[in-house]
Amino acid sequence: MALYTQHLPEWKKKQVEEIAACFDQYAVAGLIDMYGIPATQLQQIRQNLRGVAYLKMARKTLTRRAFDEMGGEVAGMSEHISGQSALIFTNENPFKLFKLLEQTKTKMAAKAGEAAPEDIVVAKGPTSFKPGPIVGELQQAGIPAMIEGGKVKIRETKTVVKKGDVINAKQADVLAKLDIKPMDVGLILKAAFQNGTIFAPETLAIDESVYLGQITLAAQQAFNLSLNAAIPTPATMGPILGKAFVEARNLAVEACVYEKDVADLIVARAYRQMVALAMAAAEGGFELDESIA
Amino acid sequence: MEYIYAALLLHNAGKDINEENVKAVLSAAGIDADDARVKALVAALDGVDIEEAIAKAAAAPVAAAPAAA
Amino acid sequence: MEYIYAALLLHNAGKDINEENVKAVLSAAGIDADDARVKALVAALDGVDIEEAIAKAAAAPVAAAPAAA
Amino acid sequence: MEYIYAALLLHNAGKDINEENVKAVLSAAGIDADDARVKALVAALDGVDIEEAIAKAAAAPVAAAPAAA
Amino acid sequence: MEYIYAALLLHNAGKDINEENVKAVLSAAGIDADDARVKALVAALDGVDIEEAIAKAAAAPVAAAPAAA
Amino acid sequence: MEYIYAALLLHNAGKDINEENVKAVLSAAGIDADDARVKALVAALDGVDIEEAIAKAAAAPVAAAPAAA
Amino acid sequence: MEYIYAALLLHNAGKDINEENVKAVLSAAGIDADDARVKALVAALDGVDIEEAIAKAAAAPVAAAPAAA
Repeated sequence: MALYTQHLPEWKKKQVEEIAACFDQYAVAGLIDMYGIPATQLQQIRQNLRGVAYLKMARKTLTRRAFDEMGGEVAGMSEHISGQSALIFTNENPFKLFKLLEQTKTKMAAKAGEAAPEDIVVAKGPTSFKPGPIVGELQQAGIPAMIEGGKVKIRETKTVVKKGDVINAKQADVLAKLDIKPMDVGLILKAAFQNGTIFAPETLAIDESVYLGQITLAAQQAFNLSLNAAIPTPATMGPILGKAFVEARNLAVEACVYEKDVADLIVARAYRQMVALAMAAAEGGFELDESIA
Repeated sequence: MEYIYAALLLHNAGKDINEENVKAVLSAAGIDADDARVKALVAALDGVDIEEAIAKAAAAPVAAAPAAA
Repeated sequence: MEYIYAALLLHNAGKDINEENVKAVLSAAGIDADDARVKALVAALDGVDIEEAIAKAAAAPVAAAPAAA
Repeated sequence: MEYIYAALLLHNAGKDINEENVKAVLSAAGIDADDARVKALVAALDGVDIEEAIAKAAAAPVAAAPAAA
Repeated sequence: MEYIYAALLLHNAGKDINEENVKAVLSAAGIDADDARVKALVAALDGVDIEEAIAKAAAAPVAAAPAAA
Repeated sequence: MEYIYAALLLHNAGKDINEENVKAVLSAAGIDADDARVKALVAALDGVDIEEAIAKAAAAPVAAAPAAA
Repeated sequence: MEYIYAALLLHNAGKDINEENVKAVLSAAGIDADDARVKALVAALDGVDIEEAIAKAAAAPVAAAPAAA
C-alpha cells in the first residue's frame, strides 16, 4: 500500500501506518464509539479483551485518513466514524466481535443533551419518595405524579422521551432520581470490516436463543424422522422398538384382540366406558352403585 | 354396575335398550334384576347418545388436566 | 367390545367367566357369538385379577382436555 | 404379542389378514400357531381400520400438559 | 415399521434376530425385504435390550402437546 | 443421528437423497460412512413424505390436541 | 434450517463447528453457503451448550411445531 504522507508530521504518519498494519494483521477490524465510558471501566474492558481483541485509540482525523489512504472497500468505513471513535481488531469473526462488545455494555444515567437510545418509559405505580418538591419536578419533566397514602405515586405510565429525542436537564435529573438508566455505555460497534465487506451492527446482532430453539427443533425433527421412517440409530433404536410395541398394543386394545398381553388394558377400557356411560345415566336420574358414585 | 354393562352390550348389538332386553341380558348372567332400577336405567338412557358418552372415556386413563391460567 | 362387556357383567354378578356363560349373555343380547373370540376372551382373562385391572383404570374417564387459557 | 405383529406385517404388505397368511408368518418365525388364537385375531381385526387403531393411545397415563397463559 | 415388527416377532418367539430369520418372516408376509435395511436393523439391535426398550415404552407417560399462549 | 441429519440437509437443499449424495455429505463432515447404513437410509426414505415424517410427534401417540390460546 | 442441520451433523461427528467445516458440509449438499450466515451460525453456537438444546427436544416428545398463539 503506497501511503502519501506529504505535510504530515512523523508521528501522525506512524499512526496511519499502524492502523493500516492492523488491518493487515487481523482478520476483522471494528469501528467503535466509546462515548461516556469512565476510565476505570475502560481499563476493565481492555483487560477482559486481552488476547481476544486489540483496542486502538486513534484520532478521528487520522482514522479517516488511514481509511482513505487504504482505499478500496475500507474507505467506506469513514462514514461510520462517530462520537468518541476508536478501533478494535480481532481474529474472531465479526459476529463474535459484536457478541464480545455487547458484553462490555452497561446502563448509565442520562445527561442533559444526550439523545434517548430508545423510548424512555416511566411506569405507573408507587415510588419511594415522600411528598415534597419531587412532585413538582416530576410534573415538570412531563411525568404525571400525585400523592397517595403518604407516598408519591406515578399516576400513569408515560413515555417521557421518545427514541432519538434529546433529554433535557429536568428530565435527566428526574430520571436519575427514579434510578432509570437508559444510556448504553460501553464499546458500541459502529461497523465491522472483514475481507472487503463492511458489516452494519444490526446484521451482526444475533439472538442466540433463536439458534438454540432451532437446534431443539432440528433435533426433534431428526428424532421424528428416525422413528416415523423406522431408521435405526444408536440413540433411537430403543424408542423405535417402543413405538412398534405401542402400535401393536394400541391395535390389540382398540380391536379387542383378546390376548393375555393386553387383557388388563381391555378390561380397563371397558370399565372406563362403563363409568362414562354411568355418568350420563346418572344425569338422567339413574342411581349409581357405591363403587362408582 | 351390571346394568350399565347390559346397556353397553345391547347398544353394541344394535338392540333397543328397553326393559325387556335389559332384563333378558341380566337374567342370562344370573342376575335378579331390580325392576325399578331397570326402569330408571331405560329412562335415564332414553335419548342419550351412547357413542358420544363413551367417547368421553378416552382409551387411555388421564390425569385430570391442570389448567394454569 | 361386546365380549368384554359380557365378561365384566359376569364378573359383577360373581359368575364364572367361561365359554358357556359368555355365550349365554351374548345370546340374550341377540349377538351371534364368534366361537373363537369367546374362547380367546376366556383364555385371556384366565388368571387375570379383574379388580386390579379396574383399579389401574384412572378414576376419571376424561378425554385429555388441555385447558386453553 | 406375536399374533399382533404378524397382523401388522401383513397389513404393511397390503396382504389380507386371514388365517392362512397369519399362520404362514408365525410359522416363518418358528411359532406353532394356536388355531383358536389365529381365528380370534382374524375375527377381531375384520373391518378394523388398522391405521386408525394404531394411532389411538391405549394405555399409559396421559398427563395433559397445563396450558401456559 | 415392518422390519421392526419382524424383529419383535422373532424376539417374542425366542428366535435369533439375524438376517436370515428376518428375511424369512418378511418373505412369509409377502414383503420384498431390502437387504441393506435388514443388515442395518440387525446391526442396530446388537447389544440392545429389547425387553428394556419395550418396558420403557409401556410405562412412558404421554405428554400432550403444551399450548404456547 | 448423522445419517438422519445428512438426509435432512439434502432434503432442505432440494437434492436427491441417494447414496452418492449422502456419502458426500458425511465425508465432508469427516465421517467414514457405513455403506450398509447409507443404503438402508436411502431405502427407508424412498417414497416417504419427509415433511410429514419430521412433523409427526413420534415418541408416543398423543390423544390430546394442543389448544392454541 | 440447513445451517442448523450442518451444525448438528458436525456436532454428532464430534467435529468443530467452525466456518470451514460448515461450508464444507453445505457445499457437499450442493448448497451455496452465505458467508455471513455461516459466520453468524458459528458465532452464535460458540461456547453454547448444544447437548442442552438437544436434550430439550427429548424432554418433550411432541409434534415438531408447537402451536403458537
